[in-house]
Amino acid sequence: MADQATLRAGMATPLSGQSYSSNGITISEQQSCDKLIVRADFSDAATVAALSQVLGQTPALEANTYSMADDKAVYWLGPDERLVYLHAQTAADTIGSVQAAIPAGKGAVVDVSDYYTVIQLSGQNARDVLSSGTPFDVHPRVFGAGQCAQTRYGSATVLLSALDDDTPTFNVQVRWSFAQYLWTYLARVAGYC
Amino acid sequence: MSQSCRLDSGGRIDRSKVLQFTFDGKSYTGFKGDTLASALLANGVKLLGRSFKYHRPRGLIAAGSEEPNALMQLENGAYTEPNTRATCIELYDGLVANSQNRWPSLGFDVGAINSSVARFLPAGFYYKTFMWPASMWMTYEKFIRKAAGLGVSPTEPDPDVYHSRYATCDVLVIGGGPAGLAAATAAAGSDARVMLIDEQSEFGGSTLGAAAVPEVASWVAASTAALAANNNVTLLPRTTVTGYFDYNYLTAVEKVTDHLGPGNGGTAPRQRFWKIRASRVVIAAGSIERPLVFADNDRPGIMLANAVSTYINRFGVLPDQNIVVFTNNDSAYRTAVDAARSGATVTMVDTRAEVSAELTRVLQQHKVKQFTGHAISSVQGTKGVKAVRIMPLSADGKSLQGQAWEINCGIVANSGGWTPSVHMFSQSGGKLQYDNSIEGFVPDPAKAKRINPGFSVGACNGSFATGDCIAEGAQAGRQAVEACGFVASDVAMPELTDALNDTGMGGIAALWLVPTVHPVGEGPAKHFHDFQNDVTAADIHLAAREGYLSVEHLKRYTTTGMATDQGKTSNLNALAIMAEIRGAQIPEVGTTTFRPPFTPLTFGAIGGQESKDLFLQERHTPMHQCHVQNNAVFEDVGDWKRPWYFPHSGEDMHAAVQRETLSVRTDVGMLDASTLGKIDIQGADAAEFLEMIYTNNWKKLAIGNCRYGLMLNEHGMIFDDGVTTRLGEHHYHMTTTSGGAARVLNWLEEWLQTEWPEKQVYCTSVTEQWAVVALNGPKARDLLATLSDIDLSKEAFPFMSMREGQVAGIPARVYRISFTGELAYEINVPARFGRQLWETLQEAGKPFNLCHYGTEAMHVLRAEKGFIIVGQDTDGTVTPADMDMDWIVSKTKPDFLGKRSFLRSDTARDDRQQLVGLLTTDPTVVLMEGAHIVQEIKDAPPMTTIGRVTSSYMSPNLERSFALGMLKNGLARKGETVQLSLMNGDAVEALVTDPVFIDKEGVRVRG
Amino acid sequence: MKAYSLFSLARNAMSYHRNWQRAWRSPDPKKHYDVVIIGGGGHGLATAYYLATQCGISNVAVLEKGWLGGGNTGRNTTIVRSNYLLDASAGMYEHAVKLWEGLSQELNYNVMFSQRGLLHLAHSVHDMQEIGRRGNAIHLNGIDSEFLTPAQVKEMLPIINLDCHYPVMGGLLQRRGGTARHDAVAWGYARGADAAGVDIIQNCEVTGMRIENNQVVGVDTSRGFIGAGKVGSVAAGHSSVIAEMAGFKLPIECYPLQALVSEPVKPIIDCVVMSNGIHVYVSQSDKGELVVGAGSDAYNSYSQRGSYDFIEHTVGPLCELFPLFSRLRMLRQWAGIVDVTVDRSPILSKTSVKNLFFNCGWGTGGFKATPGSGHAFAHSIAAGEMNAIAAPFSIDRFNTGALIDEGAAAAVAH
Amino acid sequence: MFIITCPYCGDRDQTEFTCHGEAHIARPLNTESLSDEEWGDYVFFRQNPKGMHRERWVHAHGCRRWFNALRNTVSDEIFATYKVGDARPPLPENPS
Ligand SMILES: Cc1cc2nc3c(=O)[nH]c(=O)nc-3n(C[C@H](O)[C@H](O)[C@H](O)COP(=O)(O)OP(=O)(O)OC[C@H]3O[C@@H](n4cnc5c(N)ncnc54)[C@H](O)[C@@H]3O)c2cc1C
Ligand SMILES: NC(=O)c1ccc[n+]([C@@H]2O[C@H](COP(=O)([O-])OP(=O)(O)OC[C@H]3O[C@@H](n4cnc5c(N)ncnc54)[C@H](O)[C@@H]3O)[C@@H](O)[C@H]2O)c1
Ligand SMILES: Cc1cc2nc3c(=O)[nH]c(=O)nc-3n(C[C@H](O)[C@H](O)[C@H](O)COP(=O)(O)O)c2cc1C
Ligand SMILES: [Zn+2]
Repeated sequence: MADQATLRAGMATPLSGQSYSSNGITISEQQSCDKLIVRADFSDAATVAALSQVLGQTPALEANTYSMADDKAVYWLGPDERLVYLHAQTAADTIGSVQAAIPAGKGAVVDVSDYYTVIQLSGQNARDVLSSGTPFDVHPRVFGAGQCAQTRYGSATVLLSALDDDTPTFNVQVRWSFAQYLWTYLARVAGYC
Repeated sequence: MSQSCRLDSGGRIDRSKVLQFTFDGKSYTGFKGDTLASALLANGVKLLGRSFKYHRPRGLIAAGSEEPNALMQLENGAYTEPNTRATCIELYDGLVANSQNRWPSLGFDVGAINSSVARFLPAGFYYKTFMWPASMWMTYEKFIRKAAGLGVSPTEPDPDVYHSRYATCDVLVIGGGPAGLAAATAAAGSDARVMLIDEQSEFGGSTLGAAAVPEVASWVAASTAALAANNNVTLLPRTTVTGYFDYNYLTAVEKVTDHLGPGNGGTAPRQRFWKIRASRVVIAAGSIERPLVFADNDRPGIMLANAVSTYINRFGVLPDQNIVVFTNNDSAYRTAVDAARSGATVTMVDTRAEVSAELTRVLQQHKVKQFTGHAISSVQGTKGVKAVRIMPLSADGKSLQGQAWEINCGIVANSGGWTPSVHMFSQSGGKLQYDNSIEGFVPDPAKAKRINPGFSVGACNGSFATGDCIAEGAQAGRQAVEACGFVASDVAMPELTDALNDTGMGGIAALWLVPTVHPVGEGPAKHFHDFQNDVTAADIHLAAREGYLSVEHLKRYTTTGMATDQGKTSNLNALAIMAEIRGAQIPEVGTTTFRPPFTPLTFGAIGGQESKDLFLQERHTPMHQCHVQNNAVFEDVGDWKRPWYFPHSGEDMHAAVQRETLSVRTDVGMLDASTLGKIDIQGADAAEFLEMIYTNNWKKLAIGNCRYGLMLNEHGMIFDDGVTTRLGEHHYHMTTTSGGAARVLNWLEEWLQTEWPEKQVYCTSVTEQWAVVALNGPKARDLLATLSDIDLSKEAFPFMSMREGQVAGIPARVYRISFTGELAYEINVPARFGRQLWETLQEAGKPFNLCHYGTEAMHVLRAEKGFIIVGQDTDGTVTPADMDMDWIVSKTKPDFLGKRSFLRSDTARDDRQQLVGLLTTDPTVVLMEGAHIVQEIKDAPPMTTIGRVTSSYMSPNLERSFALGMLKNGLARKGETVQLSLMNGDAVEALVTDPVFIDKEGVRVRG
Repeated sequence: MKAYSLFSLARNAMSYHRNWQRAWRSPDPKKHYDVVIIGGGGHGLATAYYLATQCGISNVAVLEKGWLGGGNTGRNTTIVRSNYLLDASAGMYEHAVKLWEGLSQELNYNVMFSQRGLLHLAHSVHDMQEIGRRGNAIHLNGIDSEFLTPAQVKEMLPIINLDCHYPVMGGLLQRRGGTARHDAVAWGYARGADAAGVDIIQNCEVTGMRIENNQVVGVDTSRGFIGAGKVGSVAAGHSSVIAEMAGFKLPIECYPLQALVSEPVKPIIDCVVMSNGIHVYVSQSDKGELVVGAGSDAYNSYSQRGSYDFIEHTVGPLCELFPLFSRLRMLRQWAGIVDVTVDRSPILSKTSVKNLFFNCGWGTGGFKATPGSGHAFAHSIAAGEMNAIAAPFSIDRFNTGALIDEGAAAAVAH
Repeated sequence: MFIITCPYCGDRDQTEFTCHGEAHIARPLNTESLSDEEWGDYVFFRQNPKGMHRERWVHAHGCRRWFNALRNTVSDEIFATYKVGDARPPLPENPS
């Protein structure tokens, strides 16, 4: 049986950490982190309090925003849906405590660590390349650091998030199976913008 | 110096940059800043093409994108492009252009014979002929087709690339003339994001072609520079707004490298297609001069007055020394002055009897001879104008009488007035109103579509004086940003003194059809209004006579306005002539519908980068690279690339599939099943929810166990199937077909969110979370045992259950389910380990003769067991009963989706088509999928069909062919022999059997 | 009616085309007609034509709210074929194609029915199964049908890219399929009907339905009340509106369906190409433009505009399949209002109101049926009972479940 | 190309959404006791109005929530979007 080291060595991401750089933009696949989908009644103060406790932050309550504290980020996906990035822990270690924060039967916690990968766009042309492929308006006035949006990029469904306004930096989260498509698209468009 | 018509000075061309080009094989030179049209004109080339139907010689009419005649076949080979307007092609060095629609040459064109028999080819003549004998139509049609069309399509794939992109702005300004520049400048004085778009290579609009007014020229230059320096402003020259769609969504095409010539753009795209969402749109699209409709007004050299001015002022080209200006309004007087100043001998022919003394004085000052109350009665010259005859016009404008004069000239600069470019406003859904003072339609702001807020300003709004254009533009720019919530700052606009500020068109006296001495259509001459489609005033009369009175009928019967220029210069003339015939007002006749695109739009640009490798959103599983290394041939399933089969060297598809199929039943095989849809379902009401969604019972399913389910739509028809496993008290893992994953999730959410929002159920797609390897075959357990810590004994891990543990050291969920009827395990691991799992199994499997198998072998294997594939054996018209799957339909549940539909008389029929097995009498015959079973074989069709083959294969396990099919009343017909009639006329006999061919008792799968 | 012929053309040319007759009159509506047809599209005009010429009922009016042929008849991609899967559809569409084959002569109006062949492409195993099934079904219904290999496809269409992202795996050809000149169909039927005594009344919108004792007695229109013994509604995209006037609903929803044409070029493709897998429908007209069908938007609309992204989704695949089209240009795009039933088959039916008949639901594909539909509907109205060809298309099928599910079964449009 | 106001995410491009037809068609509870006419009416028959239409949309590329919209099918103007279960907004006074 494989030991943990071999196991880790055999781990893969859809883009195997590819990166691209030119023309005022760097595009790179981010190191993967574990992720959880949390479904719960976020209008319920008790639930929010309990989740805040576990997540170390009040999970983003406003649409199109994310919250971030320590090693976790929480993205608003829908009125009763959040996505949690675990930058340090594993989903397996965390899932139980998150579940416990939600009244039994009235929500869900799902490990989606491998469901997505994250591609980062950074550099002075990043915003232009980003706006090229999505009808969503990414102008800093409407899409500054701390904001996120689920939308389309090319034909892919993506979660965009704005990280930094000074050096425009964005994360584009995409499903594993579409990652190669999106990568090719971004790199192509970066050459055209 | 060959540019015989080039003036010694003036114009916006760079005389230091000489460019070579060829037209119809002959070499010429021009300057940077020229268009192909201006360069040809500078060289004295006036004959540029042949018309569509009559092959009449044609030359330039306009200087802008409204040009109907000067259509060129640009470049050769893969770069060739038909029907390009010479007026819109910026000259580049080495440009190659050829004329179109002529044979053998432009000068001598056999097709011109049509012109001499034109009398027999009136509008709609083909509706009246070519009907006898009926069998000859296809032959006639071949000739008609060859004669039609203009340029030729390339015959090689397009070597260029394109970019299509989105953009958002607060204020989009269409048109960079004085109105648009003023609007953009006023808007840019705030924090708003402004886009200014113009199809020309420079901003300035009509002023670029007008005699220089220093105040205007310097303002244009300064404001353009200021806009270019403003970070909030996007300036897009060489960009045409092509479409105006709802909610202020506009499309535009930008020539990025097009104007540099083929292959000169480096890696940059040839064109960029913009999809823009704007809060407010300012339309400042200007206006288009329209010709007068007079006898033989299509001769090369007869041009729009303003175009002649533009060639003089912008390009330094005086097209001829002798120029007649022919007008019914004031604006053409500027052309007379421009031409006279450039040294031409100019004669003014004005249809109006009364003209302001000031205009007459200006003409006298420039030594221009003036005829008022006169009109051109005929034109001499075929391939170019040589002279015109003019005659006095009667007071009512309906006839010519009196003394005729002949005037030698090479150019007739004519103006029938100006038509505001209302294309964009109309495309946005706005309604027009007729303005009698300018004789044209203008936007009715009260009838703009609310969802497309914006402003029309300047000439496209009927305001023709530059000062008015600037004022209107500036005001709209301010209003637009304010409407977006910004504070507009005051931006200074130039003050134009009266002398500088042209007074607009002034004093138009409409004369829609200039008479000749003959009644319309009866003289030797033709009065064209639509040049490109060769439609004449006589055609309008004919259409009216035959009852094609509505403008829409007029358009379609005569094809007026349907050519590549979409009637930019002709539409108003056509409907005004129709109005006269009908004795109606022009607005009563109405306009035809303005539709995108404004000018023809390259298909490649629309597609943008989303072609070739980006055409499809290809989906890959985590093991994709393994399959590539293993030589897989892929099959497209939805967007997924799935291994179809894995040929060994020398194997064809058949051999590979037979080997794979056999090896699964004898040893063990592995399949990448990652594409199966997977949905995590949690919540207190999950079980109850599944009861409604599936036909069978779910409440009693034990934790850790799996169950197969069928989903129906409300019509009672099967639309997906899959295995769902209970993971916990309120927790299920559902699988769906690969192609149906998104549809099923949507279906679940639809019911949950819209019908049963009170239910506590949460669905999350986890398709990509899991990489799945299906291990199938008698040796599956033995192989898996070498890698897993799970107790695989059949007691500890029975069929239709799930266990968690490790496989190859990887945390896994192993489902003991089977789509082949063999002992099987579906190993699910987090996607990051998919490749590792695959490779480990591949190594560990060697002693077990493990093979890779693809979707084709999977299909054979499942069919041997009589397992259906939704979408192949079913088609959306099939109930569970039709599939002999009554066992899966609960008789005890009060309700589930689709249940009620079973009671309908047709669904309840027992002689519906039902699933059966089919064994051909000859075991080597593999029936074609889709072959039909007939009631009775006849010599020839028609034959009554009673069923069909849905799945058909050669089976190495059965050592014969076999098939699944649907047969009317099939369940009752097992054991009967039926006949299939093939397309080639052969009849094949087959035995109707049970659809399960292997291991009917299910021993292997439970083993 | 003065016949059109080569001689009449020559004769009229000599008199400067002064003496051509009106193709149809423009009468004022009478107070009462035996039959009132609502809708002056191809189907309505054909119905009136056959009523007058074959059923002995010439006291007929066709009421058209706008201009003849201005509905879907005037905005479709003109594909004609009869290679439908199901027997009922084959019966209807083949009936139509047989009528098409003599229509120019019958109407003495050249409708340019051009049997240049219609080729369906298959791009996947699933497509191959679909054409396999349909090809066999069509063949056994006695309708011409041939399978082509990719090489044969290439021979018919030298400019096709067989190895594009949607590889061409095969084709199904109906040689008798093709196109016709859409406007001419409306005009030819109008002229023929008019000559047989039918009143064609344009700019006359039906605004209400008069029903007494559950029997229709006439219609209110923008030109006043018009009495009718029987009423046939053939209003395509507006059928639900008419049904509402009569007090019932239809199993129909209306969507925008778009089409576009390129600039004209010299002949480059000869047959009609349809690819359901990627939604490409293209042919080249006799004038030289490529006529391209796009998909229908999935929201109800009467706006005769569609969403822009549908153009993108049509043009992309078009260029993928025919890469050299990439340098050609789109000249015009437009939309129609298509009336779509759940099973993608039309409705020709009696209704719960006596003497009120509906012919609708042709959705994205009824142009090809024009003669057959008009013929079957006319005979059915005259008889008061649906004839054998029309009978399966009864509105009752949505209650009995006897759908004619071309949509689910074949997923083939147009 | 509509801009649709998702009641949860705000204004978004039409291509993020899909439309699912007429809203407020409640699924009958007593399906077995319905006549074929009543059942067929529920499954197949629709208002399809020329004018104001209440219809269902789903924010497919966004929050995946279903909601209702009030739209004029002639002008395509959307007058309101509202959550499932919310009271129906009134018809506009000036619908076109
Ligand atoms: C873009 C597009 C492409 C298509 N492509 C094809 C194709 O390739 N092949 C094919 O076979 N089919 C095709 N179709 C479908 C085909 O066009 C239609 O099915 C067919 O033309 C319908 O004809 P019709 O006579 O029933 O309807 P229409 O031509 O729409 O006629 C109905 C008439 O009723 C009138 N009307 C409506 N309400 C009233 C009222 N209240 N009072 C009076 N009159 C009224 C309308 O103004 C209209 O003129 C296509 C459709 C579209 C939109
Ligand atoms: N005196 C007259 O009779 C008369 C008549 C007409 C115009 N004019 C003069 O013309 C000027 C009118 O100013 P204006 O600003 O209203 O118009 P303009 O003609 O100066 O500018 C309009 C600009 O819009 C561009 N355009 C049009 N449609 C476009 C599209 N779809 N996409 C991209 N670009 C597009 C044109 O290329 C042009 O550059 C004034 O100077 C006026 O005096 C005078
Ligand atoms: C088969 C066919 C061919 C067409 N060819 C042309 C054409 O060559 N030029 C053109 O301008 N429009 C063409 N059209 C489109 C019509 O101009 C018009 O857009 C269409 O009939 C819809 O009407 P509307 O745009 O007035 O609403 C064609 C339409 C059809 C159905
Ligand atoms: Zn949303």
